[in-house]
Amino acid sequence: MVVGDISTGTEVLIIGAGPGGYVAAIRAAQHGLDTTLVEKDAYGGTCLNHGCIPSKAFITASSLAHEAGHAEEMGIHASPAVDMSQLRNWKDGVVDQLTGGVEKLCKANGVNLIEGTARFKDDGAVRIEHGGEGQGSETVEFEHCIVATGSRPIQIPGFEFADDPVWSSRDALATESVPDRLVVVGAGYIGMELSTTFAKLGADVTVVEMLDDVLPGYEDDVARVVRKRAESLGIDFHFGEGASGWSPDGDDVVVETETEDGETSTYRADKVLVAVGRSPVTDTLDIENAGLEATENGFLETDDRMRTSVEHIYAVGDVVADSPMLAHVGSKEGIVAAEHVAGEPVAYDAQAVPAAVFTDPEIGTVGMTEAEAEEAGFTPVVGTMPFNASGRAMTTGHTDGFARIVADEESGFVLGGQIVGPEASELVAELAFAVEMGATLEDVAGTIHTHPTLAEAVMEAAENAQGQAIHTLNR
Amino acid sequence: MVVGDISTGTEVLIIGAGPGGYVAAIRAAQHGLDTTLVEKDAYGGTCLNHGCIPSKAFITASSLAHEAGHAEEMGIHASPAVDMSQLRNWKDGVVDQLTGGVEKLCKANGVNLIEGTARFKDDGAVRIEHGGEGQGSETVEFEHCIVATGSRPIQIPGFEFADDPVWSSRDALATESVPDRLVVVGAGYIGMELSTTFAKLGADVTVVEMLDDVLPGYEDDVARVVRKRAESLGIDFHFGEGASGWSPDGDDVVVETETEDGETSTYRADKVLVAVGRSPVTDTLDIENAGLEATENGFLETDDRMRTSVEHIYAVGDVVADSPMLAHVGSKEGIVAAEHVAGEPVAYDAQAVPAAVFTDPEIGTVGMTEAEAEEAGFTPVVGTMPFNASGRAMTTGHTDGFARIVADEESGFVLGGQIVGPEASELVAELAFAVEMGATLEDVAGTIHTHPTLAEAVMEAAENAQGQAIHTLNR
Amino acid sequence: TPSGRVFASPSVRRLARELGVDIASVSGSGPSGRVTESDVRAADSGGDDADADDDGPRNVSFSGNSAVSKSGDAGNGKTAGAASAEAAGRARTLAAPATRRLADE
Ligand SMILES: Cc1cc2nc3c(=O)[nH]c(=O)nc-3n(C[C@H](O)[C@H](O)[C@H](O)COP(=O)(O)OP(=O)(O)OC[C@H]3O[C@@H](n4cnc5c(N)ncnc54)[C@H](O)[C@@H]3O)c2cc1C
Ligand SMILES: Cc1cc2nc3c(=O)[nH]c(=O)nc-3n(C[C@H](O)[C@H](O)[C@H](O)COP(=O)(O)OP(=O)(O)OC[C@H]3O[C@@H](n4cnc5c(N)ncnc54)[C@H](O)[C@@H]3O)c2cc1C
Repeated sequence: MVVGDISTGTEVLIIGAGPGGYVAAIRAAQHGLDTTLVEKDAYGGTCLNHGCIPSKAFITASSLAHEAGHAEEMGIHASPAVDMSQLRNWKDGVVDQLTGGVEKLCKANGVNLIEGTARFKDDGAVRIEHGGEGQGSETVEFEHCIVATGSRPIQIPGFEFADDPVWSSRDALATESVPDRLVVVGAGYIGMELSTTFAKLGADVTVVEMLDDVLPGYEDDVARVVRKRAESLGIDFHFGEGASGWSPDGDDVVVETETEDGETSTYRADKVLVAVGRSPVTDTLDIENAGLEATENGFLETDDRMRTSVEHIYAVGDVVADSPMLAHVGSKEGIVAAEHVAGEPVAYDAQAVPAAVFTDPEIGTVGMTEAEAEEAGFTPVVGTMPFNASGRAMTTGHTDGFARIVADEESGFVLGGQIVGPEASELVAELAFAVEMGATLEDVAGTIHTHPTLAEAVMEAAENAQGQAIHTLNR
Repeated sequence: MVVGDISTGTEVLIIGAGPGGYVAAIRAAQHGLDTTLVEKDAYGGTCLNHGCIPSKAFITASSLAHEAGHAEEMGIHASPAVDMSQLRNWKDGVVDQLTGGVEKLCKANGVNLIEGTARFKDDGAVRIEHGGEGQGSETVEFEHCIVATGSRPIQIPGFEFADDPVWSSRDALATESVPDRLVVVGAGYIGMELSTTFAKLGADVTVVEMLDDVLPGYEDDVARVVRKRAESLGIDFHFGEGASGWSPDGDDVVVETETEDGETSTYRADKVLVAVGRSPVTDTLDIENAGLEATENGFLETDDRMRTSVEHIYAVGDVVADSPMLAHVGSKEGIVAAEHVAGEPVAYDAQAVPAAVFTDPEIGTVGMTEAEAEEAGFTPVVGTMPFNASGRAMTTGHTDGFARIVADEESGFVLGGQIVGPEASELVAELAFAVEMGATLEDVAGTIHTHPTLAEAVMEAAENAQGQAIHTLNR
Repeated sequence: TPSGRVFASPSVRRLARELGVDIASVSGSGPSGRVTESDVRAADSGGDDADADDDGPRNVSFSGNSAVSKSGDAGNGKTAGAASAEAAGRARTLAAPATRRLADE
């Protein structure tokens, strides 16, 4: 036995303190369960330290500087300069405050915190190695365990994040200077958010994407609004090309790409950011010791109580199979798992899983698209309100995009919606609530919306679906 | 008979093309009614021409310039200069596009438009004088009439808007230059929105208010957030003082105020803006010819179908007694009136009337406060989420304020909410929908909210009311 | 409805789990058949309990058709503070716009 190895027990052990794990821990403790949370790195996980939060901080600052520098039409003359190292300090301050807050909240709710890396010994205990040499380890026995170990960025052959000019999203969010030229591999939401940010900060950005448009998975007309704006920010897109490798040339990086037909191109830059997706962290946990088996891609399958095939071991967050890799999904799953352990009548039965992309403009979507509604057997009726007909949008100077609502024609039930435009990430909240409530078009259209707000567009979209919009022509 | 006086008939005549009248006209026409809309001045009424829209355009630009100039913490260095005459041009362009849009939408829906001033001849006809000398007049007979003549700013004794240095909100929104020193009489929402705007544009602003805080009618803790921020923008408040008169002194205006006890003070400025409220326009319509009578303050009383005491004559918008003077309320009333004429089963039965104040930060409220809920016989339970605990708020640099939800303890039904903070005007939409739907705390708390968004604060407030917030301590 | 989707609010769905009512088999009295709290309570007192927490794991798909309801079963029940039916009868109309319009018609 290693020196310092002690053995303790806990009702619920949670592995990983990201938005899946720490939320599960707090809720479990709120239900009076003896709860232990183990984290090897930093409270808040990817989301607070290297994901949602730092990226949004960069986006705010770069957008403010860019907007102020491009508002001559409104009579504003400014030539903002951005001090990247100060921006990074500010961002780090925000992150520190939030991660410190998570730690405090866990303690205040009575969660036992352990710093270290957990591995399963069997289906009733983990061995936790404390960080650093000679820090020892301990064994914790559990009645229930919640696996919330999250995900890491995928590396593609030829691009090692260990190499200095090759950036993961985490490296990009830790930079102290804006590269003059940046090649971004991958036009998914992380690639697009960061491309937009660096373009606004003054970088020459080139995006290489294997598929044929930005934001695969989003409808064409939604993606188009974001691509057009990105192009007007000077971002150069190359679709249908996969990155095959890179080589240094003096201080430059030369990125090589290849089309399906084998045609190659090269792009010269200072840094290359690889953002092609994330894979779950289940390979460093010795899950087989607990009788667990991951899917081919490393995910854990669960039922709608977030239980894995081993009943008293739950999984939440990015490690869960067939569940969107989003912070708020992880948190919801964490709540379900914790409350189920506590004996509450819960299930992950969300009808509405909203998602946002913080590009310019933003995207907010929830529930079904028109095509998905049709596929599910509904006869969809759709209503749209373009933001260029919105008084509020006009007064903000941001009129690109639209709000769309998808409903079932016969019953009027709201099935989903897609918003691309200013504050889309916030506006989708009402639509998500409508879908979750089983609300109808009439419920949305019949609710008074404050004037002048962007949220009126949601109401107008519902009226448009009913054939009685005021501020757009009905079809 | 005046030359050119012709007599025509219409099923519905609507007087006034503000957000009450033009919405009523479009909806009436959509229901196949022969609809005529008469407007003496400009399509869109106060709201589009001298109210909601131009004020929000000024607010956007002044906030952008101010924010960019005060973001050193984020690493942004800028010293924005605002060209006020270009800002005015931009604002005028927005207004023109919207008012032009209203005209087009009316025509596209088949509304007959008449330019002129209407007065009742009797309860079945109006006489319309066309603008300008010798333009003639006409008589229009109606089966139903909807009065939507709106409101005008209240003048106080000693302050004539006709005098150059005395501004109404309309004059303030038409200015081509920022006064060095501005005295604002009245700290209601219009006074506060404009004070904030001019302070951000560089004016030295002094606010004189008879009552003892800003935003009378709002709860203390809500108003306090806005006052504190206004003070930090350099706005100087004098409460408990009424403006009693002004006198010129060279190019200066010297404004005199008086307390209840008769103490007087004087404030020197370049302009004085009087924003002490608005009164309904019913005194220029010859309403008595139609058998109508206004209340003491000039309002028209209606039932919940918006019918006045003369059954086939409706009133909507700012002229309606006991109804908030807000654009979206007018529009809803317009829809109710129009649909009722068309024989639809409608009523003005809104449970949720949201209202926003576009100060810094914004306010968005809906439904009952805690005190109002108690008064109405509920046992209120309240949940709060301060924005300084919101990850999204932190990444925007705006963490003042909070989101609060008020519910009935026993049933959990959401009764109202108060939000003061970034984007409060948009965030209140979800709360309004919750109140209108008869949703419970559990419905709000149980709906997944996108991370990281400000809208999560609404969910957290609901969780806090249930005693299980994640990101704040529960009381 | 198509895909067996149930239209009911989160609190109503939770109540169904708590009472062990199979919400998919409840016919809704709300607008367009939305299942309400009283529908679930009626189904519960009607005795058609579908007390069906098969404790075994079940694989569910969250993607694409994420809006499709997963079968509502009972959980290992414990009473939670549920919305009270009486309160709905207060002076305020705690009913959605579509419900009220239905009533007016
Ligand atoms: C650049 C970027 C931007 C993003 N933006 C958004 C966004 O705007 N909105 C959104 O919803 N999502 C966003 N995401 C995704 C979001 O970050 C993830 O979905 C979320 O963090 C997943 O939460 P989780 O709790 O499952 O895992 P994680 O946040 O990854 O946390 C897992 C934690 O487990 C710890 N851990 C792992 N193994 C062990 C072990 N063996 N022992 C102890 N601890 C261990 C890790 O150190 C980590 O702290 C973004 C991601 C990135 C990279
Ligand atoms: C500075 C300011 C900011 C505001 N901001 C907001 C805000 O952010 N949100 C909000 O909800 N509200 C706001 N308001 C209030 C809002 O403007 C009014 O509530 C709204 O305009 C009322 O609409 P209405 O249709 O009743 O009347 P109005 O908009 O006043 O329109 C009445 C119309 O009738 C016409 N008319 C009058 N008499 C006759 C006649 N005899 N014949 C023919 N035509 C006639 C007038 O010319 C006018 O066009 C603001 C107001 C001001 C002044």
